[in-house]
Amino acid sequence: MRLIKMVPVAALTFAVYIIFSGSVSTYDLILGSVVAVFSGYLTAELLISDSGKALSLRRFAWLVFYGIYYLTVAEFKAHVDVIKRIIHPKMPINPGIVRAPYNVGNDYSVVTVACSITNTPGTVVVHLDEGSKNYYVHWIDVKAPDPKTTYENIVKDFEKYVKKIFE
Amino acid sequence: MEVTYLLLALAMLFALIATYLAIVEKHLVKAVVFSAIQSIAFTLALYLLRAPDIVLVYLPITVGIYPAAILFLIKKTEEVEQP
Amino acid sequence: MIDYVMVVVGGVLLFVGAICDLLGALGMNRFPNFFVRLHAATVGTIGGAFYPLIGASLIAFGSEFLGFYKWFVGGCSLVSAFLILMLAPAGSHALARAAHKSKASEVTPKVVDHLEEDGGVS
Amino acid sequence: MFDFITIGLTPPLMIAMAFVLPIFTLFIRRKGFYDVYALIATTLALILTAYNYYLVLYVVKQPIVYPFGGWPPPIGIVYEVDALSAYFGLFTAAIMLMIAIYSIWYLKGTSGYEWYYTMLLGLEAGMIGCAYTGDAFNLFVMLEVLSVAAYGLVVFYRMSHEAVEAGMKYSLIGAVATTVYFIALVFIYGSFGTLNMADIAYKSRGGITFPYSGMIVGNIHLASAVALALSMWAFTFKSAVVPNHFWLPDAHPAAPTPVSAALSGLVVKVGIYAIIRFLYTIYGLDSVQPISNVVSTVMKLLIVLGALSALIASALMIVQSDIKRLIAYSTIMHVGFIVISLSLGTKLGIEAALYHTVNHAVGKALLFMSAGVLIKVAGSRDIDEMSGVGRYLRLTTLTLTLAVLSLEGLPPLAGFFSKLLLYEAFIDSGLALLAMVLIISSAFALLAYIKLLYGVYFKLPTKEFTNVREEWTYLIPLLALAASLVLLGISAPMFVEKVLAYISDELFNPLKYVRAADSIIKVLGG
Amino acid sequence: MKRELITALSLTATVLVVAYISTLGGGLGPLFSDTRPLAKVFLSTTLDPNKPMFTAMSPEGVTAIVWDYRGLDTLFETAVFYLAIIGAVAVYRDVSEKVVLKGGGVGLSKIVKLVTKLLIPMNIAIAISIALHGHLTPGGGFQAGAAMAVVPMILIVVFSRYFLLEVKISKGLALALRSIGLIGIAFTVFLPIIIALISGVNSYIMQNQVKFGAPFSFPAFFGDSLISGSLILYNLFELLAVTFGFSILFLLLSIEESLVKEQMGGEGSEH
Amino acid sequence: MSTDLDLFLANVSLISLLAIIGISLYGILARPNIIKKIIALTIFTDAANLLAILVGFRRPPSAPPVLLNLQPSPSEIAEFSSTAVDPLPQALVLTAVVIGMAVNMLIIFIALQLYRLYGTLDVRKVRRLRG
Amino acid sequence: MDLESLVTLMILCTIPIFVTAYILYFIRILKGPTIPDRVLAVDALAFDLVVFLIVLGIYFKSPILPATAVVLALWTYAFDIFIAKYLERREMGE
Repeated sequence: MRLIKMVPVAALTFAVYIIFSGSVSTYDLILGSVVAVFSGYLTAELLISDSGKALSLRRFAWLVFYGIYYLTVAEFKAHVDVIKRIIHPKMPINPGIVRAPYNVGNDYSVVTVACSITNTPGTVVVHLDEGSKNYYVHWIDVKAPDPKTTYENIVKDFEKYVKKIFE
Repeated sequence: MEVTYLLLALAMLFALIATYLAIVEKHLVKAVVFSAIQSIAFTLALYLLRAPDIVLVYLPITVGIYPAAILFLIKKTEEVEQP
Repeated sequence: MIDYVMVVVGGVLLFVGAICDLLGALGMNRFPNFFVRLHAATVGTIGGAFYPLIGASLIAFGSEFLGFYKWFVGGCSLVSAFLILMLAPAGSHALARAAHKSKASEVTPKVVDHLEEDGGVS
Repeated sequence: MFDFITIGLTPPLMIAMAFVLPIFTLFIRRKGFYDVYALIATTLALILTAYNYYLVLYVVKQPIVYPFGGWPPPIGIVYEVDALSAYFGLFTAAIMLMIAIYSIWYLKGTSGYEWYYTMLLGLEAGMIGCAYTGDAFNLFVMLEVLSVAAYGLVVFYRMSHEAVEAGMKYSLIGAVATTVYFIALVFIYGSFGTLNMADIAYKSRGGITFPYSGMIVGNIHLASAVALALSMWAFTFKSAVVPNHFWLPDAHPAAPTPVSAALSGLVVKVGIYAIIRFLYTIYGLDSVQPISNVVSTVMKLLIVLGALSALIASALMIVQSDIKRLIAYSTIMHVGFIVISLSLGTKLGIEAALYHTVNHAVGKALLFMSAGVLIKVAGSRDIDEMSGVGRYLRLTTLTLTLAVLSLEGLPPLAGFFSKLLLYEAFIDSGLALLAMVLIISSAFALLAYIKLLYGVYFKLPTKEFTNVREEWTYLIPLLALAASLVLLGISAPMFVEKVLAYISDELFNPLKYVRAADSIIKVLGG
Repeated sequence: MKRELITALSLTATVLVVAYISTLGGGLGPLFSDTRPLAKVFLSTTLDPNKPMFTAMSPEGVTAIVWDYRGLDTLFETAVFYLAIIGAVAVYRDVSEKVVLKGGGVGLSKIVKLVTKLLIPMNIAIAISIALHGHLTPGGGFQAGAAMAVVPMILIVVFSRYFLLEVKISKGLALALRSIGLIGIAFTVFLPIIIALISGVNSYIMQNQVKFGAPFSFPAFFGDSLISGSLILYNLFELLAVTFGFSILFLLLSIEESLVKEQMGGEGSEH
Repeated sequence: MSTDLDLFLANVSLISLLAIIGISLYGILARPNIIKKIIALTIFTDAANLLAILVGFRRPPSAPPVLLNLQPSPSEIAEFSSTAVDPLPQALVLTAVVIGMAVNMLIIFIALQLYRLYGTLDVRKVRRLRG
Repeated sequence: MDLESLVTLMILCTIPIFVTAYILYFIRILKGPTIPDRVLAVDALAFDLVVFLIVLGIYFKSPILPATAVVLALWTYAFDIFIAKYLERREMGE
């Protein structure tokens, strides 16, 4: 079981090792795989709970797709919005901390959605309440504080993809 | 004009101001933050002086380990320097 | 040819990133309180660090004059780009939560503060 | 150079033995094991240093250079052991062995002995390394090794208020002092372009080029002045000469007694050693013109500081009621004598300083260790509360008295001869005032010592003392040290003539030191 | 705050003025156009396959100096760090870290926890890469150890020290692993003379490559990759030692004050 | 002109470095709080280290002391040694940084113990408490 | 224009922008007013410095200098976390 769990962690380690070294000589390949196995053995139990999901290629494809979408479209829109506010002489901000409900289940998806929200300028997750399934988001432009608006504006976009990746 | 010297002078001036504030600041956590700024400025200076090895060893120690240790210490002791 | 394309694209990304950086710094100075400044800081870290790092790695991959070590430079910038993408949100979230919990910063001006209403960070 | 491996082996072997020790703490809890381990290590160090001493003074008869990694001097680090280094290394190792034996008894019932021994080994490695090294930067590293071990040992009694406070003061200012020495090294490297002592010595005496390090690159006169000033400040801190003495009366008494003995007897002597190295070997009165002026100015200043520390410390000795504090002040006084004498710039002065160094080391270690026994029995360090405890411990009191008499200078003992030598050196240099300083501060010290002896032995006991059986574990080092005091006294004329004259000859002929380094370059440089 | 800022700015202005004056007066700035001869020796011998008797076989000048030319400094530098740790351990002697306080182990929020978990394997890869390329690119044992020390420190802060106890990293284990690293360094230091004793050839303490009159050498190549003899061994052992050195320090620092006071309280002061 | 400006900038950095050394020494000796003293001490050692690096620097275009080619020809080695900065101060500083760190960590532990015993980190109060 | 001078020119153009941004961040650090503000500014400054270090490495044509950037990113995060933990009003090790 641990062996299967090791694979994604070891792959991550190996990739980081090789990219960081910037070489593919035999020396690096051998030592890189040794390091990967070593760190995979140490940290697999910590990182991965379901060994079956971790090896699914479809999820990785969705991850790549989501990454591209997120890094181009979502980020671009958010940046333009916040930059407008910064350079606007009157600085039209309308900030507040709002509840934003979420519907994803496991740890990875919750955290990925939260990080995605924080990484887009304009919204920052201040707190995460797992009991009531709410993010508390500091939003630079509160359109309306009711759960429906916040969900539509902040969470929905990311949740759609994250569900496909992690659940 | 050489970019190295310009940036070096700038980094050292940043470090000077940060050092001064770190020494005179009464609130110790703020002093720690200022000393971290000084360390980052020194890091840039060391980088510009072409000493990557030193950067690699200096940065963890002064940005990470000193502030952490001093924060542990402040947490266990007192936060504000008495006048 | 491919080198030129990579370098030019990288240069554009780098330039955009630098501008984002400047605007983020400007926003840091203009915005009224800590929680709003968080957004300017996000512009500074994601727009101002992640994208230019990708740009820098493209420049490095295209720059033949760096020799064998161009892969090393590109790899470094890629790794740091993904580290920043991963670490920056966690860091600012932790700071925001701690600031709200310790009441170090006021949340004014504000429209609404649901977190305060629900009893704050436990 | 496989013949001279013992030169290079001594400090690294000590530190390696310290490295291994924590492994045992995982599965051995018995104190006996660690006692034996420390004994083996210190005995090994004594054997090695004694062999080195024999090698340098009697076999090769010139400084021996051991290149680490096979790199010739200015490139790599070398241990360059001349007679002075061998002398310092030998008595350090000998006294450390005594201290280790004494510690066995002293640490009974104390927790943390394994860490204590580790730091003690580190301390010894640091001191021997300081004496042996031929590289100015390596001296900095070794100073830090011994300083860190000393800080750790001073705060060994973690629940004692004064120990922790003294450790704080000592470590804070000690760190500044070593950093100041580092800045001095930056100046030296910036101008001389080298860190090897022989190389600097050669260039400061007008030598033009040394292999590998080439020509002088900077303004060596200005840099030497700055470097000398800074490094002298650092070393006077380490050896507690007056403006920088404030930490010693706190730190030395607060440490565990064997450590007090090591600190007072040996660690301050490392500062003395470094001053001698810098003022005689690296620079010197025979340097090129502006530097030699600086050196003679520094020497004059040191004479004044030494006189001040002798007078101030002896005056303060009288008012102390804490026995260990009294002894610590006496250390400052004796360091004052030594510093005056070594700054005279004469052969006789050097001989007197070296002789007094070893006498004081032995005497002070003996004094501290005997006092430690009495303190442990009396349960207090206050002389008033210790009254009469000496009556129960005759042998210990005997060694205590012997140490006091030697430090005060009674004829058959070693202290007499070294004071005589000091007196002669002072008169010889035409500074009769200094002789007055010697006499006055000795008189003050006598008062203090009489107070000590009176309180400990002649005064009637005010309370019952229990647990007063004398034990051989501490009597062995005490008696050995006392015997060596007598021995040193008896053999004084021969010792001065044979050994000390040789050392001072070598010190006044620094080109011998340079040539030894140069010859190893010829062997290794190809 | 305002007054301090004004003082700081005037300080800066003073520095600028003094610098301007000193520039007019001939200048004391560090504009060296050439390095010292000794530096040239280091730079030209650090990797020179044509002179096998006089080279460190490492393209990294600083690592070569640190572990080969001036290896003794570094050995004792490690000793300083070691003794500092022993001093800290001695202050904390007999203070058990295994006592769990009620209400402990909360840590920071879930987001930070998960990101930190993900950071661990990446960080291990980066740190070991710095160590294993210490002889080729900037870096080395200490640098890698300092980068690796992020892991235990951040785990203590983010998860709490009980988490480290859960994954079986205690003070004793860290001390043992650190000692193994140090013994490895010491072993590499003495290996040349041990081999020399056995085989009868001449060699020096801390020797790396062949020297005049000392034919012992660590292998400089592994296959066709440069491993620079003993440097890679030193770097690896130093990585182990430094990582766990920092772990010990922060494991000790993170013990709750109430626990420490309770366990130290019974001890009286001694003479 | 360009060298004059360079010289000015280099002087600015050198003099600010000296000012930092002065300020941090003031901090060590004059501030009453031990934590402040420790912070000042770290800055002091850092400044000393940077001074050493500055001594080993050379006018640009200069390179770090790392040879980029693993099979260098003699001409490459000659070029390398005529462009790279001085590696020796860097190695010394590497040692000094670690040593300073070790000492500072020990001092932090001692300060913690001091607080446990005295209940304060103000040196004036510590002195008064001891009497 | 050959590639090398193109790259140099592009980087030279961005350097003033970066430097201005640093000065602005530094002003925020000086102004404060609270600890989180300063730390946030330090954070942003350090993450931007990561870029700047790599870019300068390319500009100086020393391709091994950028190895330092990753470590800066790592430790800046660690610094954030320490301050955040400090502000959480619990002991650091809990």
